[in-house]
Amino acid sequence: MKLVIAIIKPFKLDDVREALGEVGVQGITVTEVKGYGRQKGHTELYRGAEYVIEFIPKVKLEIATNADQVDKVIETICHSAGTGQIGDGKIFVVDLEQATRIRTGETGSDAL
Amino acid sequence: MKLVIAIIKPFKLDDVREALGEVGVQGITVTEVKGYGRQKGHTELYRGAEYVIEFIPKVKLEIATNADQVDKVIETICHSAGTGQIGDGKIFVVDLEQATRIRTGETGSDAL
Amino acid sequence: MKLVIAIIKPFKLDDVREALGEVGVQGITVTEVKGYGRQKGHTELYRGAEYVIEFIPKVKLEIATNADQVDKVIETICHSAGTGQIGDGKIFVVDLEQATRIRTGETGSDAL
Amino acid sequence: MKKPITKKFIIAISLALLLLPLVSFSAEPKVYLSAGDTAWMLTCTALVLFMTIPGLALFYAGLVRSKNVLSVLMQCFAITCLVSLVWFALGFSIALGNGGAMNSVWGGLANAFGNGIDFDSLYTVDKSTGASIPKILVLMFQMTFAIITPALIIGGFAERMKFSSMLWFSAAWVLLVYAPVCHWVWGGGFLKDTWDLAGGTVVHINAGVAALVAAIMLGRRKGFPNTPMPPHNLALTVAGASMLWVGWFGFNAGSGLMAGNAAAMTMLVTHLGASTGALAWMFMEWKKFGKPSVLGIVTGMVAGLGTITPASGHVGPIGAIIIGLSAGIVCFYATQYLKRVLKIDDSLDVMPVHGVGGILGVMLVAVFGLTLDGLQKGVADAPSISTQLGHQALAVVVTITWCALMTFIILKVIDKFNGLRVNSDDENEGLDITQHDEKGYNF
Amino acid sequence: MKKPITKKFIIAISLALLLLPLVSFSAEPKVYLSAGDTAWMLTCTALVLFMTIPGLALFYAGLVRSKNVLSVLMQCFAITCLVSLVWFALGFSIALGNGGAMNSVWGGLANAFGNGIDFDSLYTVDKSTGASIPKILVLMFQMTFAIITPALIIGGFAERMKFSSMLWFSAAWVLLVYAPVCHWVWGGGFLKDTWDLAGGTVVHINAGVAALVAAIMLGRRKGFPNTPMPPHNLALTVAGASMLWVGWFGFNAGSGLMAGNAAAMTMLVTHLGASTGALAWMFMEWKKFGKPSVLGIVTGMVAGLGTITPASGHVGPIGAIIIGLSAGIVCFYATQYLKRVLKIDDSLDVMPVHGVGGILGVMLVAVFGLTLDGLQKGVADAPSISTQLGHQALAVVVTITWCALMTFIILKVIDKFNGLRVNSDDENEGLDITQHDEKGYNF
Amino acid sequence: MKKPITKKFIIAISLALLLLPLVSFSAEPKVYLSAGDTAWMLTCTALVLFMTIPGLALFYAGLVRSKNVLSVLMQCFAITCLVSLVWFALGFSIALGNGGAMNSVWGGLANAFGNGIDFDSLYTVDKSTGASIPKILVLMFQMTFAIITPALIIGGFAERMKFSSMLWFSAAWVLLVYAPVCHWVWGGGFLKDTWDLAGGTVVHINAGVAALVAAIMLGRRKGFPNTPMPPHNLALTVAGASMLWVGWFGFNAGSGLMAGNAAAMTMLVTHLGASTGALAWMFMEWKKFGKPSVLGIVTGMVAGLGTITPASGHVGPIGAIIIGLSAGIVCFYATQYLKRVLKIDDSLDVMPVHGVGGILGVMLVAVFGLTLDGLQKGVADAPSISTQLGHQALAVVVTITWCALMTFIILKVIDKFNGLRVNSDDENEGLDITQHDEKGYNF
Ligand SMILES: Nc1ncnc2c1ncn2[C@@H]1O[C@H](COP(=O)(O)OP(=O)(O)O)[C@@H](O)[C@H]1O
Ligand SMILES: Nc1ncnc2c1ncn2[C@@H]1O[C@H](COP(=O)(O)OP(=O)(O)O)[C@@H](O)[C@H]1O
Ligand SMILES: Nc1ncnc2c1ncn2[C@@H]1O[C@H](COP(=O)(O)OP(=O)(O)O)[C@@H](O)[C@H]1O
Repeated sequence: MKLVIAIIKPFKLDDVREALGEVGVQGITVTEVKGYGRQKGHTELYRGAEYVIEFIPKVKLEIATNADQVDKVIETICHSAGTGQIGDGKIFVVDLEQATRIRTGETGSDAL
Repeated sequence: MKLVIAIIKPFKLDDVREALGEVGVQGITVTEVKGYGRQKGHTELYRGAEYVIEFIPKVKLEIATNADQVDKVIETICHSAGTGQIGDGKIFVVDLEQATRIRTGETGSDAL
Repeated sequence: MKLVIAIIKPFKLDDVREALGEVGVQGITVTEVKGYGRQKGHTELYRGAEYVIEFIPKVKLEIATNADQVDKVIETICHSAGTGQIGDGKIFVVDLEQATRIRTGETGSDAL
Repeated sequence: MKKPITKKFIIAISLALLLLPLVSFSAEPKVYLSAGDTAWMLTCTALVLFMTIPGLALFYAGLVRSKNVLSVLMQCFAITCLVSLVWFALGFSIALGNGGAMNSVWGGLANAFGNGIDFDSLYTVDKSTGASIPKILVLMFQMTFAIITPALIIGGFAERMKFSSMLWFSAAWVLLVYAPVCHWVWGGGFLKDTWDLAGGTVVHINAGVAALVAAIMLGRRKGFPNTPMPPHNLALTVAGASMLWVGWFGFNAGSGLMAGNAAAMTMLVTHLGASTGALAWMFMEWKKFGKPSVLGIVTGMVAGLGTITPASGHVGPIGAIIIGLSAGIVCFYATQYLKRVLKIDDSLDVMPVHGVGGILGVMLVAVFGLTLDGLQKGVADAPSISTQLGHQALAVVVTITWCALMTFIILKVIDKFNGLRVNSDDENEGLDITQHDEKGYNF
Repeated sequence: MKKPITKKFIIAISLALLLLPLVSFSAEPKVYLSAGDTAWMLTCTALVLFMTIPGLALFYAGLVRSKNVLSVLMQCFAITCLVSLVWFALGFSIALGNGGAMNSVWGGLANAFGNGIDFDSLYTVDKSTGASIPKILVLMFQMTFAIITPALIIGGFAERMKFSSMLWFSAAWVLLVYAPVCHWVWGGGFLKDTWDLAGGTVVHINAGVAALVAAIMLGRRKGFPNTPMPPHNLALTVAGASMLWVGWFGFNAGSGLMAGNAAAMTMLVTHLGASTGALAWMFMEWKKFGKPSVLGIVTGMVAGLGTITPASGHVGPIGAIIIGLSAGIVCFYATQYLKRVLKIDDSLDVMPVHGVGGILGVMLVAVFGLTLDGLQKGVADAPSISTQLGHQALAVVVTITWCALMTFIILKVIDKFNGLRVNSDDENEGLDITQHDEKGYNF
Repeated sequence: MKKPITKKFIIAISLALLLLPLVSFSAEPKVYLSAGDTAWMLTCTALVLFMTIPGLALFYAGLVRSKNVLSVLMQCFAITCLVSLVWFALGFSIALGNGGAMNSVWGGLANAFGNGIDFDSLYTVDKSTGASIPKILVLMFQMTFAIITPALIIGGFAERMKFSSMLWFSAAWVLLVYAPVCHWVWGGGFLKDTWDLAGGTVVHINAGVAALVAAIMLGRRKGFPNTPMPPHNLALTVAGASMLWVGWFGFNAGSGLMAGNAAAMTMLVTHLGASTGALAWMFMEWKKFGKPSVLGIVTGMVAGLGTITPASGHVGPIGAIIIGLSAGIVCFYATQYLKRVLKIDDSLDVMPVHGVGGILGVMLVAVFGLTLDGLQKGVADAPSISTQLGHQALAVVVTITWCALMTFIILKVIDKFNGLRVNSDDENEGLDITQHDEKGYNF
């Protein structure tokens, strides 16, 4: 199993969730994060005090999935989250050694 | 070392923290997340506009622990976080290659 | 590639970001988290009801980086986030199998 | 020989003198500044300003998404400032000046920039006693009405209009729509037979229709109606709604310009209308959707208030309760209809709540103002219900027509030279950052 | 032969006439509508409504957990609407009507639905001058008192009561507890010798006792007292507390129904009581717990206001300061005791703050109202302290007993047919979602 | 022999009597309590309290970081309580008592603790008619001014001052700075020729200078000016700003102590000053930085209000618009200058907004109060502009000097025995937790 971690633009969340659902992903965990990267943050101005906001609101998805699904998941995210503009985000994959469903105690793929 | 990632129901947080403390876990990092899964979200109604909220508030725990403690940690979480109802959450385990305590520079198990 | 996960004190965020930038880190994802550990939380008092707040506000950084950069990154974080006081936080490293840039589809180091 | 004056004669004169201060002459009574009435009207002016800022500003701000919270607050605030100047400069004169030969159409420009209103000018509020208030105060009090009306409209185009266009629109609309309608109904114009104490036509129908036209012309927000756009902070909304209720006492009970029995009765019927409207909407939701909501109850309250507003000078308490009840039910259905059937994105429901409520109230006052212990002052020459219904219907039709037409024209013109809507990326990002370089919250 | 009238005689009569407008007859003076007093009472009505919404609503809303913020706002709002109708329909008549033979017990139903109150009816507030205000305004002003009292009670059962049961309870309680006690103390009933200007018994003891009974009957919130349940938004609480303070000027200084010296003195002593109560609580915390808290200072303020309320028509400034001081200290200890020793979950501390404060104030007014420059109007036939203490104690005992008993009965009955408490899962999830299908915040 | 009285004589007398109630004697008119004026002043007292809590408290609270939100609310609240007692005890007497031989310097202690003010004491507000209000009410109304002034100052040292030192400072400052300056300008002291209706010197210059001195003495916040310290909740700030605006009607239009033409004109010019100041600042930002901000518009509003405050008793509407315009522009530049050039951390910009605005207004009133339809009451013996400018400049210089000097001394003394600033770790952690053991938000 793999854990796919995707960082995307917040307003793309609904599209991505829907697209993933269509390729069979049944569970996602979502976190609001702030991203620092190539995309420049906006400027905020308060009574003439000028702040460059370096962190941009992003949304992080974590998806535990079977190894053979990873490519499809990545592709789906790329499609549904992309705008072609800087700051669209990243997808990271790490190896997932174990998974357990708390309610039933099931483990492995059954737990996803 | 392993990194145990658990997604649980928010109101179970205190119970889980306490139970983990009893089995010797000394550190936890907690994140508020939103989960999408089998558990159906509630409906919100605003002036007749009906929204099915697909994301449910959850809490994510990250616990770095020695490999030999992992099973006990998983079991403890299952016990203390379970209500037997859908949406109780998941436990994921990934391999942890290194750990460092910032204050002292200690590494490995000593850093946990 | 590695995924470096650092948990630090919130008011150190700007220093760490700047220091990491100086050693060539170009992307960071930041999450607000609550930490439970050796550092004791403060007490809150509301009309005589006394609550010990066990969770302390922390900030979690996730940095995807090439394997050969990991040590420098860890060292930089240790330096810039350290106050020498309890609660300075931890740095965890997990193996990163894949990385993809959503915008371009680039993978591996190119995606970082 | 002079006849000695008898004691009887003296006593008669004395008695007459004794009674003098107590009776009123058939001649005009002496005009005097009534400190009591002035005190109440100063208070009412503060109350009605309080309705827009912070009342309406918070009410609306809570309803939008957090990325647009400041844009709504900013719009309410900027309108307050801009319309104050516009009203002082021209609006008041057009609306409430004496237009001479043209008075049935507009008030002219004789009172522009406060011209002709001296420090000492009085406005007599009670002809029978001569009780008066400063004329400047009438200008100020009415200014707060001119402020809240365009502020209500922003609910129609929330979360997508360019700030600069919103400013142009508000200024032009106050002069070309608000002021004329105000003159026709309240300034002695051709709709002066309308019963409309505090602005069913002038304020609520006007705002509702303008919001509807603007919502259609600007188009729906991106994602409407599929993407959920829940209110981001209902605590603000309830706070704002509560302030609207309190301020509305000044709005309605101040519209008689006196602190007397009429003000008290107006306050009572206003309050009963609000309460009943709120409960009616709440129970409708409970029955139709299974649960009563806080947004529902406050919306019903606004509907109740908007509906009782034109009627609050004529109906009695039982009439007010019936009006409140019908407001809660009718505006509830109107909101469903606009959103679910017509799928028009009048984002904060200005038309179904204020517009429909205003129409309802303007019509019902003719019925309940003449029955059920209405006609509060026991007017001797009361019109028949059907005559009055005719006056009312005319005012409704004229207001809707003029407002729709002029709003359309004003928006078309602004669209030509400035554009109405922010671009799609800015709408995604939110107006706070893109229009104002600020963020609402940094917790 | 008729005696010619002398110049002297004429001058005498003339002088008499001259003085006429200035002196008052021993006979009843002519009753007239005082615009000044009316202006103030219209304002006070707005101020007291402002106390409940948004004042109390925000004050309470900030104190609960964020999953219940809307439930509290909703309860305050729905009570406002519902009680307004209940009061107009029956409450006013029971409380302030003339019950004829039964007047020592209740006011009867003669004034139900505003019956017998005409548009022109006046209520004379100053017998010596005839100054009067509209009778409708008395009904309206008193309505705002009937609204805030059940709204205070919700603090006792916050975060766990079913919304529908809360509605039943509030309506029944206003009719069966509030209205009768109001009649006994203010309506000429058998407690009419009580000194209680603005509601130590009628409002504060009543609310405190009812909240305590409800808290015990519903049981503690899940997790109390082990799980921390910190206020979720103290900014709202401070905003609400501030509005309560401002609105309280209307509550107390309006209770004399006139804009005169008494109103000014009442405002001053009210303000001093609030200030001293707040500081007293703050310094108690500072001494006992090491730090002064914002929740502490605002709670002390409410305690000070609740305590000065019954006394604010009789005491002078120094008495007010002592009362405020004792309020801060006594209510502070009462809160600790209820929470830490008795472990009763009167969730927002209604009994220790309002109930205990009310009792304290009702007793202390007898002392300081007759000493330390109290007895503001220099009443000639002042009672002895002990006599007055007797009247006051009687009112306290009667109010506590009646309120506790009837609250118990009402809740028992509602429990039978509707249940009082939401189920355990719903309590976990929060009342906002489970009772109202809404969420407070979507940042 | 007595001459019989003729009918003519009788009629003459009768006519004289008839006219009596209508003409005023050349002798002093009878003093009477004016319910209307009293009603307005009771309302204004509530309005000005409303300015500080919740108005200013929310305005400031929104501007700081969320870890300090409660500290700001707490400071405003505690100042309200503490200064109320200090004012009642000593401040009022020093400021507005009759200091006899020393009256040009201070008011003495004869009225300390309300001494010499009876329940029935009246203060005549209109010499020509004898209209009066309760003297207690003057004390209460002025108390609210004494409260808001030190509350304004906390903006200078926000996010870093020790709470205990803040309390000491506020109490001492009210007695040693506020009360004397108040006496000099309003209490018949040596600056009594100053035109300053509602406190350009007494309130705004005083607060601005004290904040500046405190900001310099305490030093900058950690990280200033490099670390961004954006406002944490601008919705609170806009809500507070709006309440300030509404409350300011009581502040300015109450300062004439009457509900008459002057109050109405003052309200109008106040409102126009606010509107113009807000728009001016907004357009400055738009031009200089590319976008208009909500914080900008509300800051301009406060600048406009602070600037029109001293002038609002003398200027006409056109003067008010010019004053508002200059306020928006001058205070905008002053803020930039202090922050960007001098890099002084007057954290919430008290000096550039209130201080500079106050100076501007105090000077400009001499110009526009005597031109452009100023001199509202058409005073016959109007001074020349240059004479009046002299009076005004003197008042400005004296206020700045005295305030700077005394603020410095008070802070030095407190620093010696208690320290002024929290330690660095506490500043990092935030004042809410470290000073008050509380957290603002638990969403
Ligand atoms: N090396 C990295 N490690 C962790 N997160 C990263 C890294 N680089 C970028 N990110 C995340 O991805 C987001 C998008 O990256 P950015 O460089 O702005 O644009 P792009 O995705 O187009 O390359 C960032 O805001 C950040 O949250
Ligand atoms: N494949 C997955 N990857 C990541 N998180 C998941 C996945 N499946 C479920 N989750 C998380 O676990 C939570 C509970 O899952 P759900 O399917 O609702 O119930 P259950 O735990 O009973 O199977 C979800 O809300 C989501 O946060
Ligand atoms: N075993 C662990 N797993 C995950 N996070 C941990 C663990 N131990 C500590 N942490 C995180 O690190 C933070 C700091 O740890 P703490 O024990 O307080 O101090 P120190 O870093 O000085 O050892 C904690 O608040 C928590 O967020």
